[in-house]
Amino acid sequence: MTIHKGRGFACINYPIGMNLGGDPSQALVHATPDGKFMVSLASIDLGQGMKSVTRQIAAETLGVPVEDVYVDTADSDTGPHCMGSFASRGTHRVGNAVIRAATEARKQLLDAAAEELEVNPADLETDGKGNIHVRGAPSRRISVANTAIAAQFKQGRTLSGRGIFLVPPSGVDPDTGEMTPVTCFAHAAVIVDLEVDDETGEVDVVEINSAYEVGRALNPKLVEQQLIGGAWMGVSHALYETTEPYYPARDHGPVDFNLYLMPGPAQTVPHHIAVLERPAEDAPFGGKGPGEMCANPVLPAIANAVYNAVGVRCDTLPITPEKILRGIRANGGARPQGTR
Amino acid sequence: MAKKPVRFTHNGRETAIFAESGSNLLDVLRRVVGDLSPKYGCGQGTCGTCIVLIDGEPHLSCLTLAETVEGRKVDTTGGLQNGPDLHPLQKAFMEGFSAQCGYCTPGMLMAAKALLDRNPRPTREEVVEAISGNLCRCTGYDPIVDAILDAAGQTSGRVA
Amino acid sequence: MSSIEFRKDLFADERSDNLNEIGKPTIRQDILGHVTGRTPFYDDHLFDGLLHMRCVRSPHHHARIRSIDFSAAGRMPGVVRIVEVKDVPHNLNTLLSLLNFGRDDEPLIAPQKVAYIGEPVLAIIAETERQARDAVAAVRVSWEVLPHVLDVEEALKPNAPSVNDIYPNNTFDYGPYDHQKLRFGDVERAFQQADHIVEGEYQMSPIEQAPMETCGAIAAPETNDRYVCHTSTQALFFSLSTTAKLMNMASSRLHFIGGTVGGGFGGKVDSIVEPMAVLGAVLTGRPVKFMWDREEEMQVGAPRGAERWRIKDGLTRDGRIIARSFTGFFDAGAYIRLSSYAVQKGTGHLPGPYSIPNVAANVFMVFTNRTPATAMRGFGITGVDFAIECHMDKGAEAVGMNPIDFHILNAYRDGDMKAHRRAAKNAALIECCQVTAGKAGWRIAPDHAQASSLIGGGAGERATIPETVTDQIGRIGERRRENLPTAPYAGSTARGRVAAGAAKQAVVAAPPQHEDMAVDLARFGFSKPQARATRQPHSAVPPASPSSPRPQQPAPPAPQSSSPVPPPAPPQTPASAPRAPQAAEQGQGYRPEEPFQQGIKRPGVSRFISGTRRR
Amino acid sequence: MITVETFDTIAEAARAMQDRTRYFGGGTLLMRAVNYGDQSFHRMVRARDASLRTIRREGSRILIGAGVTMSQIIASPDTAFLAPVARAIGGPALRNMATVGGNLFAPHPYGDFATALLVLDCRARTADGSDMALEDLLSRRDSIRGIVAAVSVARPAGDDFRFRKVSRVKPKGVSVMSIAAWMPRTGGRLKDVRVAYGAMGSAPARVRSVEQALEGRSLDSQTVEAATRVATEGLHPPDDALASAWYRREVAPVHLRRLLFGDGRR
Repeated sequence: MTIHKGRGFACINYPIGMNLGGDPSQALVHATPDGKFMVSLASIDLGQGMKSVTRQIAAETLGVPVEDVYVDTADSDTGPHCMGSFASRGTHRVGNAVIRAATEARKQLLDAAAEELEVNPADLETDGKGNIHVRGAPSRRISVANTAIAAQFKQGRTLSGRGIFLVPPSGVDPDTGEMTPVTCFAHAAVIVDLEVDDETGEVDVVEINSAYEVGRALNPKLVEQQLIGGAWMGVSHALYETTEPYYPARDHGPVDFNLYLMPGPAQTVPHHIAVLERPAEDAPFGGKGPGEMCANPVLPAIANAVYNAVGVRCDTLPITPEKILRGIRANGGARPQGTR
Repeated sequence: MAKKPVRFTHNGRETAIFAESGSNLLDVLRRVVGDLSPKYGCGQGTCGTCIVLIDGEPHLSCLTLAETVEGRKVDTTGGLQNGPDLHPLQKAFMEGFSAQCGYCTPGMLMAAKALLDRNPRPTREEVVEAISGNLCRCTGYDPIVDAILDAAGQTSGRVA
Repeated sequence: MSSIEFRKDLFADERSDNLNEIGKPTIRQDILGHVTGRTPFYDDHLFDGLLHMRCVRSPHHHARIRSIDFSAAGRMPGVVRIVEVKDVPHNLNTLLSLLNFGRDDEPLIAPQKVAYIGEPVLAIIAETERQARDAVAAVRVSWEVLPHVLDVEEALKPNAPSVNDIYPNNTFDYGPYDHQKLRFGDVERAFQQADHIVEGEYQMSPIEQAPMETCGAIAAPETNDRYVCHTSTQALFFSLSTTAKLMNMASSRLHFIGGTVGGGFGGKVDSIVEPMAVLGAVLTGRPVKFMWDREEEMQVGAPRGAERWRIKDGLTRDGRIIARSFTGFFDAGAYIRLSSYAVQKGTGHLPGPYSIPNVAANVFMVFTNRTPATAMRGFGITGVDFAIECHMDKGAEAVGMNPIDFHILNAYRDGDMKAHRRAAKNAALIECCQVTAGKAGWRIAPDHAQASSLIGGGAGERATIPETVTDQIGRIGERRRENLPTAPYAGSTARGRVAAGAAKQAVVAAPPQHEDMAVDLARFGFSKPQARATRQPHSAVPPASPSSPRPQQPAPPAPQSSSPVPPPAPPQTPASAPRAPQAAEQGQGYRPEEPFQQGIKRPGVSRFISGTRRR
Repeated sequence: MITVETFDTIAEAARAMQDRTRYFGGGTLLMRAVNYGDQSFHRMVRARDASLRTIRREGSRILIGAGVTMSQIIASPDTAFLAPVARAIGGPALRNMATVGGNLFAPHPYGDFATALLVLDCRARTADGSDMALEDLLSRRDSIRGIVAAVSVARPAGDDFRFRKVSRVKPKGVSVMSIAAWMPRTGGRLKDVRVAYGAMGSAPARVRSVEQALEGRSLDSQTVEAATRVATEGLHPPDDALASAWYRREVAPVHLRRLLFGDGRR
C-alpha cells in the first residue's frame, strides 16, 4: 500500500446578482417614536445572514448604532417585494435597496435635527453613536432619539424611507450570445493538498489554502462562516455527493443520510483563507456576495490534486474511490506527477 | 382513535399527555407538549436534528416510541437556558458564530450537553464523536466543535 | 485548524475602511433564537386541527395514467379530502413565467402522463400524517408504461421518446435555435493556427441541496377570505405569485410568511409545496401541512442538475489560449424549473475568467425522464467551472507550464473584452492566484508574481470585439428530423459574419427614483484610485501575522478554535469586536436602552419649545 | 394506524406475535418504518422483561440480552472485546437505542455487530427457549417467527478477535464492508479460525475460503497473501449507493490484509 500526496490548483470568478437582471428588491425603513429604526423586507434569511448584513448596512447608512436597527423579514403583508434569496443577489440587490431606503430616512432625520438645532442640514453629520452634530462643532448636537421625538411629536415629520434596486433585464442574442449577464464578479483561487490510497482509491484532503475576493467583507465573521462552510461543501461535492450514483442510470438513489454521503466532523479540512476586498462600484459598500461561489473552485482543485497524486484524470463527479481505483488499474498502477 | 396517557418530566416540569398510538416522541413534544425546539430532519434517525436527552442520555426523538418515556426525564434545548441565563454552550455557539441557518443547533446543543455532563473537559476527538450523529449543512462542523470546546473551558472555570 | 486573514493591503486605494458598522464582526441578529430553539421556522407554528397532505407518486420513469382508483382510500379512517387534477384551478405553470421566460410546461398534479419517478398524480388530506400515508398506499393506479430516456444526448436523437408535451423536441428554445449559441471571433481558424489542441469531456451527476429542514408549507384560512401560508421558501413573492397563478386567486388573498429557513442552498425556490398546502386549505377550509419527508427531499425534490461539457482549447507554444469552444448539456429532467436559465447563466460565464480572443459554445437544455433539476449554490456555474478548471490543468500540462503561471498568463484583467461582448472591470483573479500561491508556498514565475489585474488589460486585441463567424445550425425541431452534431459550427459549412466591434449598450442599474435616495459614495467606503500608470503591483507575500476578527465579550475562544496558525495577532481594530444585540459601547456615553423621553434637551431651553422653523 | 402492546415477559410477547405484527426492540429500524408508513405491519409488540437488558458471564461465554444497547456493550467490562464494534455503530444517540437483537435483523448495509458475533461462535436463543447458531438464523432471518431473547458468544483472548469497518464518512458512516475475524492460536498456529464479512452480501456471512486458507497455519505474510487471494471466493457483493460490487470485490482483499496484519490504517 502507498499513500500518494497530491496538490491541485483552481481559480474562478463568480457572477454576482441574478443573471440578466430584471430582479427587483425593495426595502422600507421607518423610525420608532424614540429613534430606533425598523427595516421591513420580504427577503429570506436561509442562514447566509440576510437579517444581519442588512441590519449593518442600514445602521451604517443611517449613521446610527447597529443596536438601534432591527430587520423584520419576511411577511408579504408588511415587507415590500423581493425576488428572493438566490443567484448571489441577496447582499447586492437587497443591500442596495436598504441603502436607498435608509438614505431617504437619513435625509429626513437630518432635516428634523437641523430644525431643532437651527442649522442647515448640510452642515450636520452623525457620529454613529446615536448623535447628530454640526460638522466641526461636536458640542452643537442632538441625539437621534430626541430628533425622532421632535420630528414625530412636534414637527409632524416621518423618518422613513423607501428603496428599490433593479438592474433592468438584459436580452441574450441567439446568434452571438451577446448579453449583460451581471454587473460585478467575485473571485477565488484555491490550492488543495490531499492524499490518495492507491490500493483503495480513498482520498484524504489534508489542507486547503485559498484567496477569496469579496468586494468588501461587510461582516468578516459572516464571510468566514460562508467560506469555511462553503469549502466544506466543495469537498463534499467533489468526493461524495450525488442523488444518482450510477448516473445516467437511476439505480440505487440514496434516500437517507446514511446513503447520501457528506464528510463528517472527523473529516474537516484545515483551511487557510485570505480575503481580498476590491469594491464593486454598484455593490453595497462594494461588497459582493461570497456565499455562492465559495464551493466552486474546490471541486476542480481536488480533481487536479488527485491527478497530481496518482496520475488519474477524474473528469466525472463525484470523484469516488471506485473511479480513482479504476483509473489506477487502467494506468497499470499509480503515476505520481511530481511534487509541487 | 386510540390514544395512550404518558406521564414524564419535560424540562423539569411534570407533564401528562395523551399520545396517539405509535406516535414518536418528536411529534408528541412538538404537537402535543408544544415544545418546538427539537426539529424534524429526516424521521429516519440519520440527521440528529431531533436529539433530546432522556434521563440525561441523548436519544433520537423521531425514533423514540412516545409511550416509552413514561416516568422518565426528557430534556430539550427549550429548557437549556437557566432562567434568564444562557447555558455556556448557548453562549459559546453565539459568540463562536457556530450556527448559520440554526436548524441543526438544538440537536447539536443536546448532543454536546450529554457529552459535557459526563465529561466536562473533552478532547477534540471526543467532541467530534459526540456530534457524529448530528449533521450540519452550513458550517463545516469546525465552528461547532470549537464552540463545544470553548464551553467546556467555561464550564470548568477556564478563563476564556 | 483553519485561519483567516484580511489582506487590507490589497486594493487599499480603492477602499476607505473608516466605517462604523460595515466591516465589523457584529453578532448575528438571529443567533439568540437559534441557540435557544426559539427561532420560528415554518413548521414551528401550531394550528388547531392541522391536516396533513401526502401525494400518490409515479413508480415509473415515463407512463400514461389509464385510471386511478381511490375508492378504498377515500373510505379510510381520518381521510378528509382526495385532491384530484380537477381540483387544481390552473394546473400548468413554469416557474420563470413570472419573468415571461419559457412556456408553462409543468402541472402541479400530473393529469394524463408522468415523466419521472415520484411525479405526483393524486394527493390525500387526512387528520394525521400516518392516516394520509395509509390512504396513499391504498390508491390503485393503472399505468401504461412508456419508453423513457435518461441520457441527454440520447434524448436529442430523432427517435427519442418525447419527455415533455410542451417541448416535444426535448430541448428548450433559445430564439430560433434548440440551444444557446455563443460566438466570439473565429475558433475554427484559430484552432488551425494553434500549436496544441487540448480536448476533454466532463460530467457531473445530480446533487441534493440537502438542507436540514425539508421543504414544506402550512396554509390556513385567515380573516377576510384570505389564506395565510407559512413556508420554507427562498423566494417569498415567487412562491406567492406562483400560488396565486395555480390557484387562479388574487394575490391579495394570500398572506405568505417566511424569511427564516433551515437551509436552502437553492432547493427551496421551486414553489411546489406552497400551492399544494394552499390548495389543501382552500378545499378543506382547515389548516393543511404539506411537507416533504427526507426520502422525498432527496429523490423527488429537484437537485442541482447534471451537466456534461466538452471543451476544446487551441494553445500556442508559449501557453496562450487563442481559442476555446464548448458543447454543454444541462440535464433538466422532466420539466424546465430553472434549467433554461442555468443555460444562459452558464453561457454568459464562458470561457471562464480568461482573456481568450476566439470563443464559441453550443449549450443545450435537455429534457430527460428524471426528477426535474433546479437551482443550487453556484447555480449554472459549479459544473462548468469544474470542467474549465480541470481543462486548464490539462492545458498547463500540454504546454509544460506551472498551472498557476498558466492561469495568470491567461487571466482576464480590467478592460479586457469578454465573450459576451462586455468589457471586464473590477477584476481580481490574478491577485487571488498570487496570494494563494504565497500562502501555500507554491512558487510562481517572478513576472507573474508581479502581474496585476489593473495593468496590461483593456488594450489592443484584448479590448476589442473581433469579427465573428456565425452559423444557423440547430433550428428548433431540426434534430427530430435528422441526427445533427452538437458542437459549434459542426454539421454545415454555411457561415455568417458579424462585424468587428458590434455591441449593444450594456445594461446598468436603474437610478434612485428620488434624489433623497441618491447615495453619497464618500460615505460608502469608496475612494478614488490613483492613476493606473502610477499604481504599484500587489505583493503576493502574506503579512506576517494574519488577523482573525473574533468576539471580544468574552475574550477570544480557546486555542482549539479556528484561529490562525501562527496564532492570531489580537484583532487590529478595536472595532472588530462583535456586538451582542444589546451590548453597550463602554465609555461612549451611549445607552441604547435609554428610556423613551418626551421633548428635547438643549441647554437653557425648555424641552417643549422648538427652534424656529427656517424656510 | 399502528397499535402497540406491551408485556411484562418476553414469553408473553412471543405468544402475542401474529401476522402483520413486529417485535419492537430499540426502535431504530421499526420506528423509521412506522414514520414512513410501512404497510407490512399494523401492530407492534414490546416486552419490559429485565432479562432482555442483562449481560451475564456463562463460563467461557457471555450471555447478552437481545435488548442490550450498543451503549451498554461499550459500558460493560464483560463485553469490552465488543466495545470497538459497538462504537463503530451510529452516533451516541443511536447507540443508546440500537439493540443487539435488532442488529441481527438489520438489512444491508447494516449489521456490523452481527458480523462480529458471527465469528464468536454466536448462538441465538429465542423466547420459546429454542437455540440456534447465528449463522443459521441469519441465513433465514426473513422467515424467522420467534423472538430472539438473547445471544451467547465465546469470549476471545488477547488480540485473537479483530474487527474492521470500512466506511466513507468519518467518524461515523455505514459500511462499504466490515470484517470480523477470530483467530485463536495454539502453538503459534491458527486453530478454529472464523472470518466474516458484513455488507458483502444480503446478510453478514462467514468466508469459508479465507478461513480454510488460514486454518492450521501461522499468521505470516505468506499465509496472509494466500488468504487475500481467496478473499472474495464465492461472494456476490451487492451494488448500492456506497459502492459497486466491483469495488467491494477489489478492496475486500486489501482490507482483509490490513486486518490480518493488524494495520490500523483506515
